[in-house]
Amino acid sequence: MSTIAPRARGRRAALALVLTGVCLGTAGCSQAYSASGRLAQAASDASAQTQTGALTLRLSATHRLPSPATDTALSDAIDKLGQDDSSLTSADVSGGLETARTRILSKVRTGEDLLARARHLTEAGAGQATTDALVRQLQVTAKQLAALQKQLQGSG
Amino acid sequence: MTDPLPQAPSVDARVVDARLHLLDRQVLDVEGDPVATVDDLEIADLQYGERLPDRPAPTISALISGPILTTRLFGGRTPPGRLQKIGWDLVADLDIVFTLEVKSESLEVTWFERWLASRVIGRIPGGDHDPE
Amino acid sequence: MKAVLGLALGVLTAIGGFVDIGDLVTSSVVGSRFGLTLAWVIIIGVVGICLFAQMSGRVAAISGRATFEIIRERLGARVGFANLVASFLINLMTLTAEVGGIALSLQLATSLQPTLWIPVAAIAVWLVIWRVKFSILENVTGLLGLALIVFAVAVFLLHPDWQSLGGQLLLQSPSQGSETPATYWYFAIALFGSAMTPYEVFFFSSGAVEEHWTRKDLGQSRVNVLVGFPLGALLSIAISVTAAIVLLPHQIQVTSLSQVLLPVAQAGGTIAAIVALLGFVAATFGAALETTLSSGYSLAQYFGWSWGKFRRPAKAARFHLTMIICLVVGAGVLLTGVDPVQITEYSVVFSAIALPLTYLPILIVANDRDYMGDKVNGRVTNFFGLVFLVIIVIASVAAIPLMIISAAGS
Amino acid sequence: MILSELLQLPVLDAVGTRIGVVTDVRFALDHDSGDAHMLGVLIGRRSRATFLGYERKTETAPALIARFLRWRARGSFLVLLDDVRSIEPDGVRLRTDYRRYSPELP
Repeated sequence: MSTIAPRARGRRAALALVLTGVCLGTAGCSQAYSASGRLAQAASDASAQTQTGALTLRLSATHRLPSPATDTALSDAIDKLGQDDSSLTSADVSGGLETARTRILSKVRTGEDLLARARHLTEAGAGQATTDALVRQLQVTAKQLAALQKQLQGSG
Repeated sequence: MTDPLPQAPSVDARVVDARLHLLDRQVLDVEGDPVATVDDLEIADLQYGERLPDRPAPTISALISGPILTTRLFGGRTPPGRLQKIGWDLVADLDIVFTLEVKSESLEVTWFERWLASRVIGRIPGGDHDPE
Repeated sequence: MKAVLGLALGVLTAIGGFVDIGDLVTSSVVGSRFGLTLAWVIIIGVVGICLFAQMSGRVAAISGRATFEIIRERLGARVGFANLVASFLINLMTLTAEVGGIALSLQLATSLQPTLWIPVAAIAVWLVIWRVKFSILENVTGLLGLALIVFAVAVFLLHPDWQSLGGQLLLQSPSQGSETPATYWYFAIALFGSAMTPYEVFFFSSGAVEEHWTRKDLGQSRVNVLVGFPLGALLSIAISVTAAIVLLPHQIQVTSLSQVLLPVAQAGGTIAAIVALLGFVAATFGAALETTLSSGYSLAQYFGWSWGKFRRPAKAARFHLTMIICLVVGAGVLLTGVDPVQITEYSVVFSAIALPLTYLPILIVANDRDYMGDKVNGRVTNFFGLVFLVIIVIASVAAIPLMIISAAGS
Repeated sequence: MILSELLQLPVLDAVGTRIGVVTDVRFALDHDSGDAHMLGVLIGRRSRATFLGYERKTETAPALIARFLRWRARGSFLVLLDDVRSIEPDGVRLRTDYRRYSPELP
């Protein structure tokens, strides 16, 4: 037994329907759900993870971050890059975006390699020069990813 | 605005509205331990059919708790045999909670609590000790 | 010393409720993406939670009724039940996230996989609830949680550009801002929801009953609220600021707990990082205790069961069984490999949806002379209570649409 | 009979016109015996409007909520038990000359 009168129930259902419609409509137009939006998202996320790696490595080299935390931060970044990698690989994109996808993916993979090296370095304890070089490479990759993201947003 | 309605004839007693003051209120036992929530009330001398003016007014005969709550939430009827009642005569005091004049353990509504306490929770080490 | 320890309930509620895993991450995410342009939400949120926590504490002290009893008494069995289902699920999500948060914090401290820590964390939470007295629980976690003050210290050690930070407070967005309005408002609601999470009032009011507060303790209740929650807000803002100073310029959008730690390490080195880690563990552990207890409190109070840590477990059997089941479910969910950080991000938004049904009954009962005698709300409290109710309703209505439009803030 | 069977029943006047639903049942608690005698039924236009009881108490704060809820519960009234002719599973019937009283609690 419900105390809601049928008419009120009908009105509620209609309202819910309209609301859902509005939400889906705006979502459809929203960049967050478009193919280029998703690519841009992956690029910006990968850029952030690569920067995180650079920062972590720098802090670790100057003995500011305890080694378990360094290890965790690097492996978190590697995991997240791995997620970007697989989402990019499986992304269903049409012709124009295919090149963008390939370029982002290649940078993501560069980032993954660099982070894996970073993790190795922190475990083995490398010299200042090697670390600095790696930090710079990570930063360069991050900037390239950020630039790719900007391009996508500009075009999309 | 219509004319304000007249006040009802006053009675020499405390006046309460069942839904506002009694339903969904906490019931405590004589020691202040929670027993149940008032999920419904049983009213004696109130039947379907004509009401003869000279019959005595119906009275609340029991607080009902337990399975009846499902009926209130989702509708349907609870079979009379499954009503878990606490007799109105056990109520010692009523303010914003009901206080009973008996211990929680003596009531049917707490059977599951007692069963759990003796069979499960009481058997886990430390379950029967005060926290330290 | 007694006066200091008397603050413990407020401090624990605030450390565990205001600065839990959800807030550690959300504050940091927001700082790293929006700078300080959303700090005003934290400030509004803290005023709101102070107002309603104070009311619920006063109701508990005067009438002995904890929040969920009131919710049922005022909203009735049905609407109360709808609120129970919503609150309970949100609470379970948050509990899961907090246990995961303990595991993530311990991973940062040891680099051992979180999957190893999850059962340890869940069992430790249960043991504390099972055996440890309420007052010890609140004092220890509250005091250890104060370690998070290191974030406030870090802000100064980082020598920020105060002028630019001040400008961000006045909504001048930092240069890297490429965020859409929908995302901005989505995070505003997430921050608001995380500041006003319902379990904080469930816990605070039930804690007041656990500690047998009476009319005499009203002053203490007020001080507890006015010290505890603003402290929580301060820490939350400090976390945001550190992220805004260190992470925002690199465009590092926070997605994991390890990133929250980096600014502190940059500011204060290893020692600061270790202190912060201690704070992470204490805050998530405190929040795990709070949410676990709240799951028991809300269910027991709705159904009228015997509850409370001041009773031996066998005298509150259903209450304890509920908490055990919740911990088992939470740990089980975590072991499937879900990311606790993601759970918190959803749970704070869902909390925003459930807010009105929790705070309306508190406001109404705080005005009811049957419950409160002469200690009913004053005009000023009622005015602000109403203002916040309006804000709460708006946030609650806007939460889901914004979540969809902004793709959950991505 | 149990209370929830009575609550929300439609209320009809002597000629069968629907005048509202039972929103609550009023009892008098005897000071000495503690017995709760039924006094009458509260009748309103909607069943859900009155659970907070603002129209029955003198509570007026917070003013906006009180005013809104009173407005929602407008037109509710009390009918004494003696004016109830019969209670049927499908509704409560009142006597021809039933009187409406203010729902306010004494």
